[in-house]
Amino acid sequence: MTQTQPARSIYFIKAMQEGLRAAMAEDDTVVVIGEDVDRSIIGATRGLIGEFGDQRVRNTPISEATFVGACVGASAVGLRPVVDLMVGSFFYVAMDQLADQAAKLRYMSGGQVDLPIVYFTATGPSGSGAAQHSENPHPMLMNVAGLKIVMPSTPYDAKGLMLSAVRDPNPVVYLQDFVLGGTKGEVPEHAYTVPIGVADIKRRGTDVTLVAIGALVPRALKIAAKLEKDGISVEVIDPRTLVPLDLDTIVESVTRTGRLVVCDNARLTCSAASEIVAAVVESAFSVLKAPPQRVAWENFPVPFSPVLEKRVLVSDDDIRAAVVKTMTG
Amino acid sequence: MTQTQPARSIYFIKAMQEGLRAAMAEDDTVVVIGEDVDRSIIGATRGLIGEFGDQRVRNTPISEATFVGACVGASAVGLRPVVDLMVGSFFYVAMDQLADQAAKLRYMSGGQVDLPIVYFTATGPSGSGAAQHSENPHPMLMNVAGLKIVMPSTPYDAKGLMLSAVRDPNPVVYLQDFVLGGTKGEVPEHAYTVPIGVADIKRRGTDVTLVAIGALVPRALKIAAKLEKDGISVEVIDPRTLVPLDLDTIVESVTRTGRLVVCDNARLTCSAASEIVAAVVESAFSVLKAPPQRVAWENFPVPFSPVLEKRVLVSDDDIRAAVVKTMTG
Amino acid sequence: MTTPPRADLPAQEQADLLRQMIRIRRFEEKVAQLFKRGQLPGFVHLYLGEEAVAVGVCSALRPDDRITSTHRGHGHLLAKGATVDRMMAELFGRVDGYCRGKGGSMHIVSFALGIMGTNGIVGGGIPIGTGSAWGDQHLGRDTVTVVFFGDGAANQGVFFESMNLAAIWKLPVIFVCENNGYTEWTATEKLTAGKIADRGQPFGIPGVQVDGNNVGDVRRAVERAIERARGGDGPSLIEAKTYRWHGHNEGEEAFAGAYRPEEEQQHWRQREPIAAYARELIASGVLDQAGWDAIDSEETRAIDDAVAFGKASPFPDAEEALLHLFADSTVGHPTVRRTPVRDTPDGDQR
Amino acid sequence: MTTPPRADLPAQEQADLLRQMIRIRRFEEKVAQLFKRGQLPGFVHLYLGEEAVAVGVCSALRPDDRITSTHRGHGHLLAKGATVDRMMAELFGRVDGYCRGKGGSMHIVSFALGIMGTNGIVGGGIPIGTGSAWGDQHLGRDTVTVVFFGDGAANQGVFFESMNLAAIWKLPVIFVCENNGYTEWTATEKLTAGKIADRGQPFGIPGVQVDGNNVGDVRRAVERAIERARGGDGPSLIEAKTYRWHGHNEGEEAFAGAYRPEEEQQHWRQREPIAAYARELIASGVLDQAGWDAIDSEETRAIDDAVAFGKASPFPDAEEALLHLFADSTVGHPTVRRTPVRDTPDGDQR
Ligand SMILES: Cc1ncc(C[n+]2csc(CCOP(=O)(O)OP(=O)(O)O)c2C)c(N)n1
Ligand SMILES: Cc1ncc(C[n+]2csc(CCOP(=O)(O)OP(=O)(O)O)c2C)c(N)n1
Ligand SMILES: [Mg+2]
Ligand SMILES: [Mg+2]
Repeated sequence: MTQTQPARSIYFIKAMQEGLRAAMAEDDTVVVIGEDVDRSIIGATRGLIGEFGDQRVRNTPISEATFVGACVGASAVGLRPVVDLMVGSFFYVAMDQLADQAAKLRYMSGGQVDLPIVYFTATGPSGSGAAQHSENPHPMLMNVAGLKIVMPSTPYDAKGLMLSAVRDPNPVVYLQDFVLGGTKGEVPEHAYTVPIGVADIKRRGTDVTLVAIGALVPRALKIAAKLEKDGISVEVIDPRTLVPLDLDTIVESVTRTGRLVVCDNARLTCSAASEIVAAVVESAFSVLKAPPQRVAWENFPVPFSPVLEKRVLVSDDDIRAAVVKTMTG
Repeated sequence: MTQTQPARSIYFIKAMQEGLRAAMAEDDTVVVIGEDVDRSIIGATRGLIGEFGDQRVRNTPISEATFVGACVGASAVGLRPVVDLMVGSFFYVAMDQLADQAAKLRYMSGGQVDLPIVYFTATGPSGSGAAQHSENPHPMLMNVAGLKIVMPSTPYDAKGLMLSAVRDPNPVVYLQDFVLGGTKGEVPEHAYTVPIGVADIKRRGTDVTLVAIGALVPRALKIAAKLEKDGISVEVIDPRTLVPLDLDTIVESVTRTGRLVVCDNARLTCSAASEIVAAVVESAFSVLKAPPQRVAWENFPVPFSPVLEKRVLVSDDDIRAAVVKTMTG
Repeated sequence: MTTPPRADLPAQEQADLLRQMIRIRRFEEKVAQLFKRGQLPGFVHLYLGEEAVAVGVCSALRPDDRITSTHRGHGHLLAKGATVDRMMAELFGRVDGYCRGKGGSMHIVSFALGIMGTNGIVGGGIPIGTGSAWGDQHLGRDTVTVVFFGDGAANQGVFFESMNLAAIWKLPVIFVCENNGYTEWTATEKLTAGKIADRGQPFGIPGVQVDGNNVGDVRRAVERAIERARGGDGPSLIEAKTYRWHGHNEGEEAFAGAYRPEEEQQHWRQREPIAAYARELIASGVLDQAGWDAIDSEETRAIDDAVAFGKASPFPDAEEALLHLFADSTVGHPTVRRTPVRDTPDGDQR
Repeated sequence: MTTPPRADLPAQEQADLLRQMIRIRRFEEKVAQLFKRGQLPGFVHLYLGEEAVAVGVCSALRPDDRITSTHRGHGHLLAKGATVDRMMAELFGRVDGYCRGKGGSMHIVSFALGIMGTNGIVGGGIPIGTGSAWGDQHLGRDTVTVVFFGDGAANQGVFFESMNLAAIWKLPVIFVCENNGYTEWTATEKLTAGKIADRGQPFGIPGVQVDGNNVGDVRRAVERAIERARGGDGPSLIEAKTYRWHGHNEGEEAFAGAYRPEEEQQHWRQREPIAAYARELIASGVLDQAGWDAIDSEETRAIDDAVAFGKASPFPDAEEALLHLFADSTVGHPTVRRTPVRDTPDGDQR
């Protein structure tokens, strides 16, 4: 990936905000709404109210269904709303307005209208957030046609995908895996975009294709580095966008490696891991040297106690074991 | 499956109702609520109010989130509510109460309480129902841990699974694929159960395992019969229950046939078809003679116009082609 | 009728209210007929008997004002300027329909006409209309949005959430509840506590109950609400009492049984909105019998032409099913048969 | 304080109200301390300053009455009979916690104590409590359910839907809104139109606003509501005005900044609920200073013991993560590592 200088190391959350600020600066119709977006517990919108005022950065009541739906009408008449849902699980409260209204109106109308909306949120496990604050909703949302879904894993992608998401003429769900917020990485100062729908090969390898999503990408890279020492060359792919999914990049990699492991930071059943494995098997079965492996959460809610939470979520050992299994089994 | 006499041929909807009536007769804590359940547009609850009165068959306001959630409290104190959601898409309006409350409360409490609730609905395409009345929500709901999900394909299973669902101590989502409502089949008069979590091999075959869900089961059987003439022996499996999924029966079959096609009456991405293919590949890769095939809807909302609807949904040709592909490709 | 016709309006406009109500009446009668004959795909929910609400409301709006509608939306759309031919083509699922056949009865929209949504989800349009009002306000326009919804939708949480948001942001939105006495097959009062018109009070939103079968009364109430909204004073709530003549959905006879007392139906038939208004126009000299007849036969003929137009319009090409999901081409967006997904200019009517 | 203490109650009971408020106060102070020291996993939202609401409400309930609680629930649960040791064990994620460590601060429940749910979803408990009231009514019990929720939750649609359902079914439910002036970091009036106590009016639900820092006033209002509910007259709405002393969540200083005026905070500190009530008890001779001190030191000691108990309690076995999802054994339920999922009797506390 080519970076234009000057770049400096900043936090993921700061990078999201830089992408958002750039979008707000270039287009007055971009507005940010959500609960307490002025102070912003997670931080992506913190301080923007000072620059852009309380009409473009607006706190909402706790009425998710209504403000998620309001963005459909607002975008249809010319606004570009960016909504902070705060936590991934809160999408459930607004599911009809998201899945039946925002996602479907353009299609149902026969293409009459563009609905440029960004629904972003911090999401996923954060350490004993318990069952109602730890889920990643992307498996559910991937089944809803009409929503683009991005889930960056680096500050660089976080900034570039935010600007792309706000410029996109469609509803885009932008998922910030909770634990990534405080990670740092090289980010150019200037505004730039990372294209929606294009996966990124984060590490080249020859033996196994390891697809990792969100917070699992940096962990996959560490594991790949370790495995290198054991003589296993792992290629790590970050889809970055889950809808539309860049299947070609993944299939091309599997064609070279013949082995596939997909790690999803979500519950196993009907996860992105299931989808990617099924799709690859359909189109690249003949090149597979070993059964593709899924690594995802146990099919349980995320429990509170650290020992229990650890048991349900994906561990580095799970990932490593799955990679090794494709080499040996 | 052994049937006890006397059996007679009745409609699927009537069979559902017989299962429900049996449950209400054996246990007065069973109550039915929903919008217009007294008259019941689809028919599963029609007439029950005459037998059981307006306290046990109760019409609700159009407040899905609230009455779906109210069943959590009601079941925790001793009722066994059976809720008619009417149309599958309406689950979205109540998604938080379903996925965050009903599905999680028992687990979060450390097993303190049983929540015997049945959420049933007619669902899926019915012929130009358009985007907001044609979806099958099971792919989304399968990702939610804590909900059992059944989707019968025959009147016999419809009755037996309804009684099992009402007797089950957990929240059970019971999906009646719209177009099956008017199909007929042999059903014993007496009350009986069909176990939750057990798939049914609807037709024995040796060449290809064809897993079909809901309304696609009778179609798969017709196609299998035709293919027999072309010399392809197709085994048709109806999971009947999607959570917990009886993977063993499917894997055992694939071990015999070496070929797998999964047809889902839902959008492709993150569908039950994706899940089943991925799970089978993980545990039976070595026996596969051909790439497993998924047959599901295009990744689009369901359009209104018949010609467009047909293009998005699964056709018999799609299913046949997929089976043939596993034999030749 | 209790109130005089709108003598304050130009005669032409007074007559036009009649024409629009007749247009809706004849359109819906035709749809009922087509449905019985099995010529229409999907569900239809007819507006027969409620014409005065849509016409009273939409006739007070400017072309750039907006509405969101419901599953029972034909009347709203026609009153907001939709043409009978493209409406009919959509009901037939043809390419000349407003949504090129993708939407059908419950999803007809025309953003060019300010029709922001018709909805298959009860209450689904309430946040959307609240949002278009927010957008217009933010962008400095003085347009207003009318949100149509039924008595049944008044029990959906989004109604209250949207009233609260509209109240604190002083949004130019008018909540118009069509109380036709029934939520599907259940009497409204069995499901709905208190008076719907009062539901805005806790939010400081003025609410009135009007005779929904009196086009003049409806129009007057809406004019007051529009003035308030354009003046920056925020939302209003109007409950229009009316009655639907046909079933909840066409074909309900198959299961619904007799759920509405004969007398009740008679009572409302007598309070029929169109003839009464026409007689008033004649009484006040705006129109004579011949003029009334002329309007009726013109509109009736227009409906027949619309049916011909609709039937003559081709079905969309099957591959159009894979258009219009996203505004741009969706690189790598997987479809089962890997059909390339792209957008056609003609798909975009904007 | 304006109103006299509850001289009508037995002295023991009057003193017990004080004891319970002190218990909550000391418990929450300890939790704040533990959180600062990094000894508690997850989020905590403290009830400091709002003690009189929980105690005024729950002291009027019978053991078989029920409540649903919120993310700020510790006070409600203690007032409904939860013991400090099992509460503390749950906050530590230990096996002796009410939920065996599965729930944590936002999900502590004890069905045996009538605690039907604590919720991480704002407003999530409102339909659940409405439902337990429906269940009890249907099963012929005269128990009531109190639904606790905050001013922010008063803008969630389920609040209105549940009021409507409770009104038409005359459910024995009491909606208690704790208005502490803030929804996270935003002042309530910026987000909330009108007076929350009025929001039941359109449904015919009586609503009253009470001083939430006066345990006697709260208790009186709840007693009236309970009488109404047990008498079969249906729901009531109570808005208790109060104030939280700590941040929305512990640790908010990291980002929230100064969002509450100093004077405002001072004002409410002066209207502190516990000392004022204690002084009244002393004035009315129910208690003397020594008695007050005794209660305080007893409760303080109990909290220290609870911390010791919680820390001594073992973490659950990791495999317990795969228990308690379903009440029965889940044949074929796939888990990633194919670990058999079954339920243990000891898992079932019922
Ligand atoms: C969320 C949701 N729940 C239920 C339905 C099924 N349904 C369609 S119309 C209707 C009744 C609506 O009643 P009302 O709002 O009074 O409108 P009316 O039909 O009387 O015009 C119902 C329950 C739906 N479409 N959406
Ligand atoms: C559906 C949902 N939206 C947002 C949140 C995040 N959140 C947690 S507490 C809270 C504020 C609640 O305010 P209020 O109801 O007044 O209760 P308080 O915290 O003041 O006691 C918010 C927005 C949530 N937990 N659930
Ligand atoms: Mg109605
Ligand atoms: Mg508050």
